Amino acid sequence: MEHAHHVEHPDMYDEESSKIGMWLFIFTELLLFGGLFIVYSIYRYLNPEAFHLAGEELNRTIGTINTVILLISSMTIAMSTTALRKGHKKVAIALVVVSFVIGFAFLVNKYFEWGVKFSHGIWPGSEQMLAEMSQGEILFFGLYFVMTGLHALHIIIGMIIMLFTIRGLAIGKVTIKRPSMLDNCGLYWHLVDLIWIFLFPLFYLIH
Amino acid sequence: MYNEVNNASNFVQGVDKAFLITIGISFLFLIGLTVVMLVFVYKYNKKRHPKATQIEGSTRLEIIWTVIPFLITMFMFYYGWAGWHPMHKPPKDAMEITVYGRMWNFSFEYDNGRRTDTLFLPVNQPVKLNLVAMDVIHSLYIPAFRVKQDMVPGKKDNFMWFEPQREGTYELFCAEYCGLQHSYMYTYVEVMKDSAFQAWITDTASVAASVATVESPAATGKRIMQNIGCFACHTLDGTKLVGPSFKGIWEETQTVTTGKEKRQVKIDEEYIKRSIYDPNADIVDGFQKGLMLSYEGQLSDEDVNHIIEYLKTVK
Amino acid sequence: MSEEKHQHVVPYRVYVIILIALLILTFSSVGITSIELGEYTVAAALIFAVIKSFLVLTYFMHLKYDKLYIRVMVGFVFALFLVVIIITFLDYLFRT
Amino acid sequence: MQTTSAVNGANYLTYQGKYKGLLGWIFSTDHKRIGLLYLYSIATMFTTGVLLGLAMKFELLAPGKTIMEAQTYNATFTVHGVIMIFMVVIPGLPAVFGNILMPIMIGAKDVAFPKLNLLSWWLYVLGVMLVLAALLFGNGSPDTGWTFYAPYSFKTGTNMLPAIFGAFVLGFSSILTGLNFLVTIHRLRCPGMKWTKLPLFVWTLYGTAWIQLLATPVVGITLVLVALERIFGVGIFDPALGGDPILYQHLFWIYSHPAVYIMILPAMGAISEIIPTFSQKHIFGYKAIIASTMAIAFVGYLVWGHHMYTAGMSGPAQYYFSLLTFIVAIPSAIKVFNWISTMYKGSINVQTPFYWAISFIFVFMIGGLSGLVLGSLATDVHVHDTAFVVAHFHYIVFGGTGFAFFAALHYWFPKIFGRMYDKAWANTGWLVFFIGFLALYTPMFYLGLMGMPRRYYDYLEEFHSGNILSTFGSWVMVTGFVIIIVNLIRSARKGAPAEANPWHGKTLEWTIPSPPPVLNFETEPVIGENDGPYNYE
Ligand code: HEA
Ligand code: HEA
Ligand code: HEC
Ligand code: CUA
Ligand SMILES: [Cu+2]
Repeated sequence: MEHAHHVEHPDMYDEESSKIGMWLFIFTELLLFGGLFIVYSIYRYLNPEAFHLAGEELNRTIGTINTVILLISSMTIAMSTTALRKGHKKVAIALVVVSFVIGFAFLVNKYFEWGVKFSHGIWPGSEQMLAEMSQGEILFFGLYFVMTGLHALHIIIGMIIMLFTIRGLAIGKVTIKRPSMLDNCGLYWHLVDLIWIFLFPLFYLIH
Repeated sequence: MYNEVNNASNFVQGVDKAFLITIGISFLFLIGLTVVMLVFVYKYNKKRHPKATQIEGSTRLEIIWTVIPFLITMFMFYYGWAGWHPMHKPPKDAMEITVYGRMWNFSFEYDNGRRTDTLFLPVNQPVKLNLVAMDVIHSLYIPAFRVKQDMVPGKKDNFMWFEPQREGTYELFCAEYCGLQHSYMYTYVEVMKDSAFQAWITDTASVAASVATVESPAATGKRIMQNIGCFACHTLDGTKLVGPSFKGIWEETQTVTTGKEKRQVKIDEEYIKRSIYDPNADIVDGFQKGLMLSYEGQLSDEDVNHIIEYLKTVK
Repeated sequence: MSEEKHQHVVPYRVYVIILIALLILTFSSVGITSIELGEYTVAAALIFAVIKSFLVLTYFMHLKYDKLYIRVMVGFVFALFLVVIIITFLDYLFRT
Repeated sequence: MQTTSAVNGANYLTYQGKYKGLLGWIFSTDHKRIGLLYLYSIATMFTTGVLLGLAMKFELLAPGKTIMEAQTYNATFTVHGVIMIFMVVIPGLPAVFGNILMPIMIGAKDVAFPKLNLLSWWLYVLGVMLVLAALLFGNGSPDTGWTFYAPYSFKTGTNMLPAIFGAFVLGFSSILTGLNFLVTIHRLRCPGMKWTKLPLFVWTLYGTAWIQLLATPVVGITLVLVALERIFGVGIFDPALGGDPILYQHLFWIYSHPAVYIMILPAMGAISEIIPTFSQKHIFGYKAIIASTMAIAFVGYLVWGHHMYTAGMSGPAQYYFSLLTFIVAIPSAIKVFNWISTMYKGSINVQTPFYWAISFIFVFMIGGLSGLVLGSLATDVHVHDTAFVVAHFHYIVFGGTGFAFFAALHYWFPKIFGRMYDKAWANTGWLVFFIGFLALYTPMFYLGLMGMPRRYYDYLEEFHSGNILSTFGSWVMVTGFVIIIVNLIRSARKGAPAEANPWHGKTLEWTIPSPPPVLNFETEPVIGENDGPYNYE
């Protein structure tokens, strides 16, 4: 397929096109979460007490740890774009790998965090929630699972993109002349970070 | 507009004025612009006007036709607002009636506990309808009065008000789509003289009592079921609607899901009672949970006994 | 197009500095929300989040080095979202 | 065979790539071929939707049961709405004419991301399949109306999930098309093609693409929430668990109001091309039209609440939404004034596309002006959720976007297929169609004012006469439709070869052969200081 299209269409690679393409995609992602932020803020406004109470059930420490490691991974992936431009291909690959590993650690943390909730009988639609919680708390946990779940899904997508980027770097498809894939992988990962920057205070900090 | 009656309620004038203004101006624009367009098409046709004169635009015109429509629309906005504004300020002395909307009927409850499925009102007396939706969103719409308000489940302070100003019978529709029988969810408003209304509302007890003594329990059961709307979901002839048919229901064995497990039950008095007061406890195979709502508080034990008597006779 | 490419190689140092700033902000926001501020907790936490996201956008996401029109677009999208939230609240704030 | 061009000795229709036959189409990344793929798939869905519409009109011919049960009717209008909105008019003009013509109009070889473009079409097909799966399998087709209002949408026992995911995938396809167009317009304009020299159709696509990009994700997440509600019962819109059904409506309309401008903007763009060409005159107020396009795109994002006047919003929200609704009507008015002024002192060549264009203006005015009645608070309370609304949106969605679609089809047909259609039949088809249209939808305004609610399977006797006329109109209209379609299909295969520039247009697509060569231009065009899309002499 690749070959035929080069005949049909000359190489249309353009760094700036790729970049704004990625930004535009990020906009849609922001608004996707934006919808959830609207829901969250409305329900928080309508049920201040319940959100306060429910928020205390979440573990701040795990939240903070996850914030810290996500920030670090954001830095490493940003650095790898610099490394590529300086011509240090191996460093660039290593930095993406580090970011990948940190992303994985984030997921592991999340897994344990959710696991604890499940073992307390808290999951969407669980009988215990319906029996013991006020409506506001049910909403809080509903949103908690949906928003952090969707965020975790984005982490996974980000990690898949990283895998492709590592491959691209390794086989020389992503080079100093064609860095867009790495740049875009970075942009996407920062988006994931950006969203977490808001999720963290909204769920873990505001009591 | 709904032209037979032009003063059926206190809002008709405000709303109709807004209609007249908006539609009137619209017609002027529509006809004016269409005529101008057709004249141009005729006059500047290639045959009559072989060479076009190039004109790229005119800032002055652009400003004119931005500002004028702006003013016109603000004028329309004002009348729309003026006709609508009073709808949200019920007077203190309004008579309060609670309206229950459920799939797929309305019922109206008066101060003294009287319930009906037709809305009876005294003329020239402001009424405030407190709207309660039991399952999904419905919307109470009385075209002749120009009023409509959605009945949203769980919403606090959901109300509408108006003052009927003319005796007569008017249609009342459910305007928000609410499922299978949405188009049959309508009833009537009966506006009557104050004296007639007073007589009607205080007469409750006697009417009920006389019916009860004359009818057999089974017939009473059927009447209750018709009034409260069971047949919106259940048939008597074996066809499946939203709920299972009542045909041959008595002492039949039914597969139901209780909690998570399936079991067989024989339909007896207790089961029917539970089906009415706590319908989601046992879900009949092949039917959806959450559609039938509890009638606790709406049907007394006695009513339910009548219903059971009736169901025994449905063969 | 190829000339514009290799212009801004951001030194590693910048990223490290930004990370440190972000971490400090994170811990401060954790700290400040543990104190009882009542009403202002939400505001405080959100202000920290906004500053942090600003840093991520400008440095990690390179907006500082990008063309003006890209920055305008990003600003526009955030502004639009803010307006949408405000309008939605227009309904809820005045519900009785 | 077809008129050939210099590149590879073949035009885009006959070009042989790596794949042959059908595969050469469904794996092609050529924007023109993708555009045609969209044309064929949209036409198929459109025909399905039309048949459902006819079935509904048949049912409404008389009170009581005519041809179907209530449940079938409810499923019919739901599927009709979902097909028409998500599969026909939202992709409609951008995906078909935008794809085929926009790159040519800006002097580019293709869109910025050709493979992504193909992916969009595949996603469109996938979305269609999912929705169709909801109809064919499971416990019956969805019966919620295209608005999927909570809480009914998670109470109903029908097969909602595939439909919801289908709508989600269709939204994703739409986002990717928008993204592609934005990048293309930003980056691939040929030398000298400044923003102020872009054809207006391209400008409207630009505005539309922004809405697609920024509004669609909101409905995406809303639909996901409904799906999660159905699967897990998370409680977010369920009043029994504290959720607020009105919030669902906010989120739904945050997308779906801007979506109506996704439908109409490219239609307005096509009209803005056709009128100058057939008047052989510079468009009147080029910059004003651009400004109004962007104003519609932007303000249109902020008025969603006018669908909820009776839902129980607070007072200030209602004033605000009504006020802004009136304001968003003004840019549309500006466009109408400019179109009509373009005809002034022109040299008008009345051909089929021009008939469609002026009838577009006429029905668009009726649709738009009835929108004002709906935007006004007092009057909307009376006509909300009645046949009046149904009349409004058929006039403007179908009369607007549909008529513009036909105008565009007849305008660019010779370019796309390299053949000319039979003009006499085309005009006859238009006339029959137009008369049928008026007879079909005008009575609905009256029925709505009389108080007939929408989505009613059955109605009271007093609404009978209006419905008879309307049903009758639907038959006339379908006759017109058949004439038009048969004529076009025949001509695409057997019509006389078309010239490169049959209408004497000035935009770039008329400078290349019909049908266009594979890479559009032999040499990259350059726009001089004095050239312009509407510089007629
Ligand atoms: C292509 C799609 C499209 C477009 C362009 C529009 C355009 C407009 N719409 Fe419409 N609308 C729909 C599609 C569309 N609509 C659909 C699908 C629904 C129903 C959804 C559902 O519930 O299922 C709907 C419903 C709808 C409602 C909700 C009704 C209800 O449910 O109660 C309202 C209320 O304000 C409204 C208003 C408007 C207005 C003011 C415009 C304006 O943009 C119109 C502007 C145009 C003009 C004004 C005409 C041209 C100008 C002149 C002739 C000059 C003179 C003008 C002036 C002096 C101002 N529309
Ligand atoms: C584009 C949008 C579109 C189109 C074209 C149509 C076309 C038709 N519609 Fe409808 N309709 C909707 C969008 C549309 N509709 C929506 C969104 C709803 C609301 C659903 C809901 O309530 O949830 C609705 C609801 C609706 C109802 C109301 C149901 C109710 O409330 O009870 C009815 C009633 O009769 C109806 C009838 C018809 C008929 C008879 C046709 C047609 O069959 C008329 C005949 C048409 C033609 C003969 C051809 C026209 C050709 C073109 C426009 C372009 C062709 C393009 C190509 C070939 C590629 N439609
Ligand atoms: C909105 C629709 C609806 C209405 C109104 C309704 N029901 Fe039902 N009903 C159902 C559904 C759905 C079921 C099956 C699911 C279940 O068991 O809860 C059912 C089940 C039942 C059953 C058990 C039937 C069996 O075969 O096991 C009885 C008895 C019953 N309903 C009685 C009534 C009575 C009496 C009324 C009126 C007072 C009524 N229903 C009103 C929807 C409805
Ligand atoms: Cu109740 Cu429609
Ligand atoms: Cu709208």
